[in-house]
Amino acid sequence: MFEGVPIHWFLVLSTTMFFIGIYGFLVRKNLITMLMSIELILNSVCINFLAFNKILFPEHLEGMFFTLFIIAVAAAEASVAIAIIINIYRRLVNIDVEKMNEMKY
Amino acid sequence: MIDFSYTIWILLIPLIVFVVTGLTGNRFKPIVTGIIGTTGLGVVFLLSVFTAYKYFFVLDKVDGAFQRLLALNFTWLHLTDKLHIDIGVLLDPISVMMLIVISTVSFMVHIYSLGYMKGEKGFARFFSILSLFSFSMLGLVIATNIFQMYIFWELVGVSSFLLIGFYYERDSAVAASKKAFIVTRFADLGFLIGILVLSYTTGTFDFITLTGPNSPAFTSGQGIMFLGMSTMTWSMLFIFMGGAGKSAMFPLHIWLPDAMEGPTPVSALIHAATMVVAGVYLVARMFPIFHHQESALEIVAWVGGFTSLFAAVIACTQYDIKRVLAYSTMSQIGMMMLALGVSGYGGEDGLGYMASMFHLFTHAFFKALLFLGAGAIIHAVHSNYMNEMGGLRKYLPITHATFLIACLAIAGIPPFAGFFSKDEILVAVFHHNKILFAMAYLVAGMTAFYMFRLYFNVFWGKDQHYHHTPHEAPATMTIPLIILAIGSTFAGFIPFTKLVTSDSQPFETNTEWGIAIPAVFIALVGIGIATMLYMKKSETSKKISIALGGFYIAAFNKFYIDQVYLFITKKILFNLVSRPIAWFDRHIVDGAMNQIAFVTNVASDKIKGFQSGQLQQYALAFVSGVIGLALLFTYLWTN
Amino acid sequence: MSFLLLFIVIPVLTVIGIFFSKTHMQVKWTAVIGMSIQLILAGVLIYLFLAARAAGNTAEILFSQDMVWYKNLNIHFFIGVDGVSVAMIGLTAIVIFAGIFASWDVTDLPREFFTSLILLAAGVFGFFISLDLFTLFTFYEIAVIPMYLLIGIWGSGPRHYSAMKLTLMLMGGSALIMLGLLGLYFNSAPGGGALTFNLIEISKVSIPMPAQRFFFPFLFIGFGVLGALFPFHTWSPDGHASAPTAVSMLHAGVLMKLGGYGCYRVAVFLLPGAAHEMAWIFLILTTIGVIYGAFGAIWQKDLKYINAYSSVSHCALVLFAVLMMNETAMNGAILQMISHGIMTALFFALIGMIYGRTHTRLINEMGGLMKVMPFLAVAYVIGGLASLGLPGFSGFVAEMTIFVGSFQHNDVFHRVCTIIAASSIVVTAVYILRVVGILLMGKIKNPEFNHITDAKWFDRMSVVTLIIGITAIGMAPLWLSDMINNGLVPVMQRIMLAGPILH
Amino acid sequence: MTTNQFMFLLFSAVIVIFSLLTVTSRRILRAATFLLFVLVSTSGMYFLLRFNFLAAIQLTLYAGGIVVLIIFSILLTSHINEKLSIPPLTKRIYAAIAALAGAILCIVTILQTEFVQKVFDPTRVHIRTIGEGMLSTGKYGYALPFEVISVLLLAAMIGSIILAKKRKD
Repeated sequence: MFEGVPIHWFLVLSTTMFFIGIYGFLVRKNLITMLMSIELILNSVCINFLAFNKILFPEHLEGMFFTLFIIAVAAAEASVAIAIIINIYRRLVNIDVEKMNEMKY
Repeated sequence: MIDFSYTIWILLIPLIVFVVTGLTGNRFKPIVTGIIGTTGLGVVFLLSVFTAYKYFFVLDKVDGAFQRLLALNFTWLHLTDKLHIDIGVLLDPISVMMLIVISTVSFMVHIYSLGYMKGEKGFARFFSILSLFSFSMLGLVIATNIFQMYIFWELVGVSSFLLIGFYYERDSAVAASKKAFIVTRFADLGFLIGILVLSYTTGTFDFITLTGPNSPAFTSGQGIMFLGMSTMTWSMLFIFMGGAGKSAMFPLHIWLPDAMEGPTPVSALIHAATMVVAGVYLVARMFPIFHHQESALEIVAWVGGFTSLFAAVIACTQYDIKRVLAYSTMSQIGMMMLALGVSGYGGEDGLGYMASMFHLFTHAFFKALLFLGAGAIIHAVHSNYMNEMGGLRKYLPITHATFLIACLAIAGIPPFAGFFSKDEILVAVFHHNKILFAMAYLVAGMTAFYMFRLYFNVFWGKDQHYHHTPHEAPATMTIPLIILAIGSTFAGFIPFTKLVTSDSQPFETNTEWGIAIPAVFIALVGIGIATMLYMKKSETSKKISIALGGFYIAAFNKFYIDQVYLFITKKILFNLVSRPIAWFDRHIVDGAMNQIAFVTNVASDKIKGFQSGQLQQYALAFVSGVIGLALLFTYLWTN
Repeated sequence: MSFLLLFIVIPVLTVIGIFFSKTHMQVKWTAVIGMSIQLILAGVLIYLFLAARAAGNTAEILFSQDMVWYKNLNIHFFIGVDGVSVAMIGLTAIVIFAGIFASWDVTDLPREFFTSLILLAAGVFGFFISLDLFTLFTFYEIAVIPMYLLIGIWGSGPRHYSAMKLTLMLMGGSALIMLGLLGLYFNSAPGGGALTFNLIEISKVSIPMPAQRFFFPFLFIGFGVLGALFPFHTWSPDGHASAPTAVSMLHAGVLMKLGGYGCYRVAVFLLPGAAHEMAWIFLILTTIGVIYGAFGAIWQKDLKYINAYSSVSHCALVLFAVLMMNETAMNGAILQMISHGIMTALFFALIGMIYGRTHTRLINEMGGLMKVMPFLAVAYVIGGLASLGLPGFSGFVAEMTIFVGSFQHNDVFHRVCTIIAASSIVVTAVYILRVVGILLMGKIKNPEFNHITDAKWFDRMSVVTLIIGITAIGMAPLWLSDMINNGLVPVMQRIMLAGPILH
Repeated sequence: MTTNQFMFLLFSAVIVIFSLLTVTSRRILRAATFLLFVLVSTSGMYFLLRFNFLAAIQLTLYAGGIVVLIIFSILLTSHINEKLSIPPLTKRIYAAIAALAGAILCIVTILQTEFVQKVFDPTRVHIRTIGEGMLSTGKYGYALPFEVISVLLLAAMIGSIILAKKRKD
């Protein structure tokens, strides 16, 4: 318990954020906005990890390190994703995810 | 004990000739093939005569009866513990007699063919198949067991098929050969079933066991099986079906007239003298068993009698000389069957059996002679139709003389061969059944009538307009005619009762003049009517045929039996069985398979829409799946 | 090392040789040399087998070799032969030898063609020598798969459709077989102990009846699909019609025999109890098949279809005889497989050669071929006569053995089936003669056919090999029949133990 | 209401509201800006939890780095005045149902669960501890992931350069 804020609050918040991200990922057509939704999802997970770490297992720093790595991976992912998006834009002159269905049957 | 094992060469020589000539084919000059074939058959002829001499006159009798001995026997195929197919040589009076008949006629036909077939394209092929036929026919008569007989029976059928279809470019010949093979094949199915039943019941194929005095066929399978007849009766009937097919008995006779499409020597050899009597020979071979199954034997008699009359009626109306002869053959074979059917077993009771064999023997000579004579006529005028002939006696003196002898022989005028054998048959039938006797008596008269109708139409009357003057055939053709004419004249004096009898015991008979004289009388009546109607071309015959009306037309059209068969095969078997099956296969069975494939295809077509390439749809499915699983494992499926 | 391994090694070496060959001729000659060695080996095997038997070696399986393949599941590479397998190996060697010559004029991708063909043969050889169910199934698949390529690439007509249909149906059969084999495996030690795929071992245990009843239909239908069991035969007409000559030969001649052999060796031999119980169902199907195939053939116009339906009829007779389950009928079944194998290979070879010359397979468009190609025509007539069961050719021996064997059953049902099946010989005669009459006899319908040439040396090679096979068996069947019987005796003893006594 | 509670609620309100705006805004540049607010509030959360170092990293890396990267790419690929089209209704409904269902499921589960909460440790994590943790190979040491991440970053760098490079052809 941390001064009146139980862990449930954090978890509910992160869940809400997570599913907002999911919603965004499902409805947005623009690849960059989808990328942004993914950032939301990642952040919600980070909050989760940190809250667990601080409130349930304060002896070690596992949650923190994981968050750290997540941020690193997110950075890598964002840079690669944007490189891909730009590449796609060069080829198709738009970045609408619905137009990218080369992989269908 | 005399060693008869050399008799296997009677079989092997024609086989070797067949293989050699068949493989070398056209590499030799045709005539070389012909000479090889003829020489081979000549040797076979000599061997047969030698065997007959040794068998009948040198070999000791046992208890006054001729022995039945296995000259050679080896196993060809094991079937079950008890049943095995052997190939070997069985010598007994009828097989030795048949050896003589076949080798003589075959040899004569070979010589004749050297002249008749000269210049034909398939000369080598012809002689090659002729050797195959001789091999098969000889193998058939010396068979030691019923399965060997069946084997050679089939081979005989196929050589007949090949020879009928010799002029393979002629559609009618092809059709006739097909018909002959399929009809006899159908009959052979009966034969096969008969063999299966017989062999299962008795546990053997072997003739000596089957027809010996302690035959298992007399004891087993006597219980009622089906339609009030015993197993053994049924098996005999099935076997008789095979015989009836080969011997052109009604209603399996339809192939024989058409078989005349083959070259004339073939008709003489196969479709007059040898192969078609195989059925008679078969019944004679199995006679002790038939004798134990009276109802089967009765059927044999009636089928024989009816065919005989039926064919004689048709023969009176035909114009194609070979067809007349073909129906005449049917009629005579019917007589032989009839004689077997009315015969008893042993001693004088076996008169019918003896008469049948006797008639078979004499018939071979005069019928072969008739066919070969017809061949000489056709050779001279290039036509088969008697209304395109006339006055030929001036041009073909030898043919004319020999033909006349044959006609007299078949009509049963003494002292020619036919008189003696036919008389015995009539006696045997008279003592058995009066209705059958009346039929046989009528047939005797009709035989004389139609033969002389043929004779007068061809050799007397006015000359027709021939393309070129008819001339006598070459010596290769006339010599066989003369030899056979001698046979037809004197064969009747052979004492058959001493040689070939049902139980191999010689017995004595006297000519029953009470039957012989009326028989000769009715033959003379027949000849008389023919003389009146046909010696000079007159309109009377036409008037009579018109007066007979529908009956004449029906007889002229062979009582429409062919049409019935055509209906059954073409309409029913082809259109109502085969065609629906082909349709069923393509559309139902195969259709079902295709439908399965089609359904799979359609289903996959529908399902593949799920893989749309739309990332967000995948994601939606993924999320829903995760939620679903989470729901499942956290709330619904918790234990 | 067992002598038998050579039967697999030689085809593999041949394939390697073909891989390194440069020209068409080299490819063909490599194939010919490889398959000639195979044919000689088959001859040597028959000789060695008969010699061993004559020397009093009464072991059930000769030349056996057992190697562990995968220990955890007790899978072995177990090979060996008895009289039946030796006969089947002889058949395969003859047909593949003739097949190589029959495909002499394949010009598209010959290397790949011969590779697939010989792989197929290797699979078949392996199938006949293996005695471990797993090995058996492996070789079965090796034999079936190249078929798709062979038909799909080198076929004619609607070849993709046919290849797909054939492969899918056979794979369906394979799936059933695999289920059946697994069923056998898991029931192979009912009293506890190690499970095994060993065919001989399994035959010695008695599998519980419920399991037998359950798995018998899988195995019988599975192998039956390949053996053209009645409602599952439809791959055969299309497949054969589209396949190139040598493939039709091998397929109808040998591959379909895998079905019959499997039914005998696996289904009936290992599950005799269920076989006795359920035989009647399949007997009805096969009896229908015999007649149905024959009647179906009458109405066809394409030579290959005619022969395919005739194969359906003849192969149904094989299964028919297997189901009769007595020594004579079984012997007949094996003889019929061999006889039909050679005969139908001959037919397909001839059809291929005729098609290569006339460019049509519709009998109505041909006629009078006897005149322009006497060799092929005579060979066709010989094949036809053999097919309709003329004495002197192998078909007669086989059919008669089957009919006599089937007739040893004393009840009405079996008798009626036998008589119906026997009547097929008449129908067979009808369609054979119809083809011979239309195709070879009569007048030449198309003037272009006047310039057709007769068989070339390689055609003759192929045809003569097969005709020698047919006549050799037909003239002197005793040694073959006795050799087969020799293999059948122990098999039949076990089958008899499981069922009602039949004599 | 304690300060902590207040701060928490404030940050959560910002996070939720701007998250929603991020995923619904039709102007893409605005969406990016809203994302920036969300990220900044998240770092506030980190501060609240006494992870100062992380919060700093969040601010510099996320807010400073990634968002800028995103904005650049937006400027490269879209017109400044372009409005995104409204997604089809069915799509929105399905997505909303999935998201709501998931959210409800999770939240219900969370609320039903009793956590064993420890006494709050208000000390900040010392940078030294973090450094030691990163380089330690013992238990609770993260040398290996650290190395892996460094390689990953290098790979991502090279990869994105190669991907984004203009092809010559």
